[in-house]
Amino acid sequence: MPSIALLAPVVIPLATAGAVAICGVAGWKIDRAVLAAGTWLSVLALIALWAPVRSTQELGLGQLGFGTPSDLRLDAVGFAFGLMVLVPAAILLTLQPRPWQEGTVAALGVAAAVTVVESGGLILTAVAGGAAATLAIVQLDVEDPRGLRPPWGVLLAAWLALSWVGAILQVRSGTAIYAAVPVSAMTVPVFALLAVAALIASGLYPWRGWASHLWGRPALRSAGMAVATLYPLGFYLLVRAYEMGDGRYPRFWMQAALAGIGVLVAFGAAARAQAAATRREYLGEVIPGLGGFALIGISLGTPLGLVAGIATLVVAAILAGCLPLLPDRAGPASLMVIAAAAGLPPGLAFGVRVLGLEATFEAGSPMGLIGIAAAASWIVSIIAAARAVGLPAGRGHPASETAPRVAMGLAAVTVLAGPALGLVVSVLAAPAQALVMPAPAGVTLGSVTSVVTVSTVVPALALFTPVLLLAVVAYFYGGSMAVRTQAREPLFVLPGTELFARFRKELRAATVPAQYRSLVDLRALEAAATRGGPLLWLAALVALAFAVTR
Amino acid sequence: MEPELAIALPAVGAVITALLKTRPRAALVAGAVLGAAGLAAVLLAAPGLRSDQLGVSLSLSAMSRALLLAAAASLALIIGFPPPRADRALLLAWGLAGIAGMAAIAAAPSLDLVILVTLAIALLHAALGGRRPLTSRLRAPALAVALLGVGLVFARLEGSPILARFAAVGLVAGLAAALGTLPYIHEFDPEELTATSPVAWIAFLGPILALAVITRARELIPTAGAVFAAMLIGLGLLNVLWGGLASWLTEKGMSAWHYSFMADWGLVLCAFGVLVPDGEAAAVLLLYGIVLSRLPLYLWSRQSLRESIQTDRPINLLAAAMLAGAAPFAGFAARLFLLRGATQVFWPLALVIGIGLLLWLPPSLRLGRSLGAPRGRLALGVGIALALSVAIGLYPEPILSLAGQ
Amino acid sequence: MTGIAAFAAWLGAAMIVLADGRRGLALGIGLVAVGFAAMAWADGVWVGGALLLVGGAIAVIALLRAGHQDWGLMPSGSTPRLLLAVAGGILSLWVAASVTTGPGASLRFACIAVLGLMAGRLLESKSATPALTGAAGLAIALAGASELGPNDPGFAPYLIGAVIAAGALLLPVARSDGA
Amino acid sequence: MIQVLAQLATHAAALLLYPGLAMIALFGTAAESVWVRVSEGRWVRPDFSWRRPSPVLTTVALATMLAAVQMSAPFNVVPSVERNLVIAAIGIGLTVWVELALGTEMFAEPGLLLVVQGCWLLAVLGPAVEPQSLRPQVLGAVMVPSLLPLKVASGILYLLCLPALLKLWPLPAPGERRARRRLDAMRVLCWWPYCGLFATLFFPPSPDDLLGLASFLGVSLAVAGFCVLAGVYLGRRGHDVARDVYRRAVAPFGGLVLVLVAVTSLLVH
Repeated sequence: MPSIALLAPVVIPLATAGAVAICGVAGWKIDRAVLAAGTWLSVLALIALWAPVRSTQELGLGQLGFGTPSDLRLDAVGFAFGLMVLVPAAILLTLQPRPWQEGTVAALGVAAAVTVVESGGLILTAVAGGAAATLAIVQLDVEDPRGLRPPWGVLLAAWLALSWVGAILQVRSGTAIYAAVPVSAMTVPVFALLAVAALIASGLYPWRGWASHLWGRPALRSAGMAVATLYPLGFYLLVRAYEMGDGRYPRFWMQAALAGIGVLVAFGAAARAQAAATRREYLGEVIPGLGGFALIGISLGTPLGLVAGIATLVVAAILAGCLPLLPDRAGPASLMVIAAAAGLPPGLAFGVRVLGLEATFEAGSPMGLIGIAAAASWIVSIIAAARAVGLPAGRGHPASETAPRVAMGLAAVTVLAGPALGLVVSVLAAPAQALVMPAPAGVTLGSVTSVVTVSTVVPALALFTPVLLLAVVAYFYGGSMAVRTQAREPLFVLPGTELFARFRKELRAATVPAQYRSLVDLRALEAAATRGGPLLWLAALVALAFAVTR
Repeated sequence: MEPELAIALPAVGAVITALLKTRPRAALVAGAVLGAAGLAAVLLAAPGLRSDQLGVSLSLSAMSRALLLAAAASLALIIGFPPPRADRALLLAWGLAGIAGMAAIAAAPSLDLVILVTLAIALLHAALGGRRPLTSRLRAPALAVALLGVGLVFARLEGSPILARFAAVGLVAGLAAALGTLPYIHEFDPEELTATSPVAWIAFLGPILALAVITRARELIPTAGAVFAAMLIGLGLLNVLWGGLASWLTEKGMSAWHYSFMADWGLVLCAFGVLVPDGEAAAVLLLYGIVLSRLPLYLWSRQSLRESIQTDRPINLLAAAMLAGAAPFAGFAARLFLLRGATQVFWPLALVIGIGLLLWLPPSLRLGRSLGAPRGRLALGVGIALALSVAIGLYPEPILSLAGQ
Repeated sequence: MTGIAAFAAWLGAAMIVLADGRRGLALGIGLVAVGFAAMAWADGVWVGGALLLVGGAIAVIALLRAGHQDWGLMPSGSTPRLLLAVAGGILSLWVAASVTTGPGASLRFACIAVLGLMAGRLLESKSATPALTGAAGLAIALAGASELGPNDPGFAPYLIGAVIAAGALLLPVARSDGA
Repeated sequence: MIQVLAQLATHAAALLLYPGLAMIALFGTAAESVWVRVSEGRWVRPDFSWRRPSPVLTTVALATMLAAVQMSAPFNVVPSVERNLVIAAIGIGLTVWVELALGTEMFAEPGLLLVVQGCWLLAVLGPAVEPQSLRPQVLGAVMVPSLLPLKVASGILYLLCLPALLKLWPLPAPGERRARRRLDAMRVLCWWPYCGLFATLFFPPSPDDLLGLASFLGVSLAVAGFCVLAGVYLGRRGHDVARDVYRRAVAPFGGLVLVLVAVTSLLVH
């Protein structure tokens, strides 16, 4: 296939956006069909580009003007992350009706996010990521200007920081192309800046980040799209960092620190989930919880950890397409989604978490300690899931934007795919890992039926299939469960939570004491600056003259 | 011959358009034709090639050419998609006069002539009338001329090295006074016509004047180059901070726009202060942003500001993103170059600038909303401005090569 | 000779600073023009000097032909202006004679003094005529300053300076109705 | 393909028969009967009448089966390399909380129970940090002097946690309304995984012969016996004492084990 075809996954959503805008302006009510067709076509294009060759393809875009030649690149990492972005986005754009303006912005956002994962260098990634973030904010504000949304400044800061990383790399090594950056240029400060950008871009904080805040909005159209298109991007940067660092981060302690943050993110999400007042609130913590586990895996610096991290993101992507479609009411759909999200055996979420935990122990101490903490977090998330089954549904988002059957189907796929863990790993995760972190010669991560780790083999197909069949039979013929929907007390409250909340409240309510207000009275300053006239001008001149004589 | 024509044709166009104001259609056609001819002269002018047809050797640098084209494009955008209740013929006459003045500044062979032309423009601009008295309209630009003149004189004096530093002070302060940035903010009357208000200096004439002064000043005072750059960066950061905060928190919407121009200029001054090619590239893109994006949006938002209309449509938010310098708009590419330039010079400066950039967002949202709900031609105009900015943001190479970067 | 011309230029600038009446301003701008023209001639720039003289003369005529004719020299409360004129002169003399070296001290003195005093005049003017006269003075001083450069500036600065000086006082200063 | 089918059959047999469901039921019924006899002072005949299992019970059964096949019990047909401690730990761990779906009133002191489970998790996974292996029999076989203190401390912690995790402690659950205790189906499913995992992790793996089987069962039964005795002891001392024991003794001991894990990994490196 000609290399120009690499533009297809980006150009198709762009064209879709244009078509949707035309439909909207012309008043034709086919914009949803156009959106669906466009995004699914983009998914097909991505698969059609990758599947036949399954090796890196590049398209040079020449000098765009950013200092070095820019190019698009489709490799295993781009393919995996491209699917993570495109598939949930396509599901949501297909099933959720939205005004044409929102649809247009959403399609543009998808195009920007795909450009992020297809770009061959940091600079283009930063530009496209900034665009994706901006378009997500626009989409959220158009849907509901008063709804909760990620702070624009924070998101922009992430991509600005990344562009600074690109700039530093260009200055130091003459290039910011992932495959060409010399290892020596990936110093501790540069990597630290990149890591901070990645964490902020995906909102990976121990406290409540934007990915869970968004679930508090009255409608979940734009929230779902924002999570689907933005959340994987931070992880993408961390994976690419391995490519730039020749398979490792500059220092081991940085891996440990990132893994530690991952545990805090996972535990924070689990702790908030077990204290959730409604099921909607619980579901809001599902993606951050999985994000924490993915961060742990990716940070470990071992092939298994990286594979586990990417596979965890695949699960998160499926759920990102599923959760916004789930109606806020009890029933089999929500039960299935909760089961899939909690990582009950033998679901895919269970398998990827097992791999992630195993990777922490095999990465060597002190990572094992992180593994113990991660296991504890998992248990807490299971508690949260069990508790959430009987929680009140919470604020119902419009029924028109829900699709219970599809949500249940996607959750069922997540559970039924447990035995296919090996397949997911060998098709999506392992090739990406092999690209950025070559495993030692002769070491393989197994086949489509099982995953080989350093100390064990996880026989996904052989072990999980019987369990799955038994589960299907047992649940089908089993008795019913009488769940009383009721408000439930949290099992525990994190120490310091109230103190932190009070501190934030006081900080927000803080005002300058009356006697000092005159010092920061902007109106007075404005008046002085604009009407100061000759005296101020003369003073400024004298000050400048004085300054240059120092 | 091209530089002479680049000055003369828009000037004649301005005069004819003004004379034909009783017949607006004819005035527009005449102005458009002569303006286009002047534009063609600018396009055809070979960068740096001197022309001595009138006994004065005139030449246009690549960067001046690029900025003149941007100014012409901005004028075309405004005339093509005029703000509500605007007199297009009058706008065109003033715009062409401005372009003629800018071409004269750009083509002038020495800083002496640049300053004298600036004084002439200041007098003519003050004579246009407006709501403010002539003395207040003339005060800041005339001070700028005097300061630039004193700076120039000091730059040519022989003696103590401190003289070069004082020359740098005069030139930087004069430039700030001409633009109307902090600490030399021009008196601003929100109700005044844009062409007669300080916005004409900060958004239309300013870019070419700044370019002329800065490029010549570097040649004039090579020994005080570091001091000159440091002052530009210092004043730049001051304006970034002030412009961001003031345009966010000020009560009047029009003033918010005025301050937002200052914030943009703060970045431009920083970019010129960073003495590396990336800094100049950033400056070009930022100046394009001022002339091609911020100025038209300001003009289009004036009516809704008068009617205090605030809307949250996608077009408002996209305009806000463009004004904030978010990707994929030109501002982001400019910030990228600026960060790279600052990293080459002194990396903490990049950190300070990066943090300063985040100050843009709240005021930009405010300004974007103040655009109201543009309809018809106006909406098309805003769309074109957005598209231009996206095109430059994603593919700045043509602009940069046009500017000789 | 150049010393006297420079002194005349400063005296003219001081007159512009100290006077509010048209006659006083006319005398001031006339002296400035004569001073710089004389210095230009002393440097052999005959055309340039003549242009400055013509520009100054037109400015003087424009001032004397229209408006209420009076001297208006040193009206009440003009002590600061007097101080400015004197201090400006002394400071310029110090810079031109002591701080700087090389030939053309008179021109240096005249340029710095007139530019400084005209800037002061423009900053504190309350009415149009003195401000425009100050601008005319600026134009003449800037044109004269071009001679300080290492290269021959040609006639262009003098021509433009003269045109500005002549045109400034011919500008309509009526206030528009705004919009 | 045939190899895959053979693997499926092997694992299915292990899950359903030995050391899976059948063994779980056998061992669990015996242990639970003894516990009811000792705590109630009378034998209670198990009720074998068929009832459709509730989803909660099904979930627990599946989890315990999955955990059971990870143990290094003699004659376990699952290849030793395919056994995984994480699967066992999480499988057993979730059995404690499945009932939460029905309501919080099923739990006495859920917060304290979570702390105890955290300690248990530490006891299970702590010894795996240094060997960097999650093969249960490998951990059981570790006899390196530098790792023994941690192994012993973890074993003790494991045992101390069991009465609480098996809910043998006397803390009354708000929703518990039964006057007389009968066999608890959920607990029946948990005895074998808990006891067998202890035998797997803290004793050297037994060979695949009758003697080995006897020794593995012996250790497991001994653990069950300890749990029964501890439950009875705590029941006699009352719930305040039980609460104090877990708050003031077990939790701090867990902290000590955590320190041991960290120190051991530091010292060995």
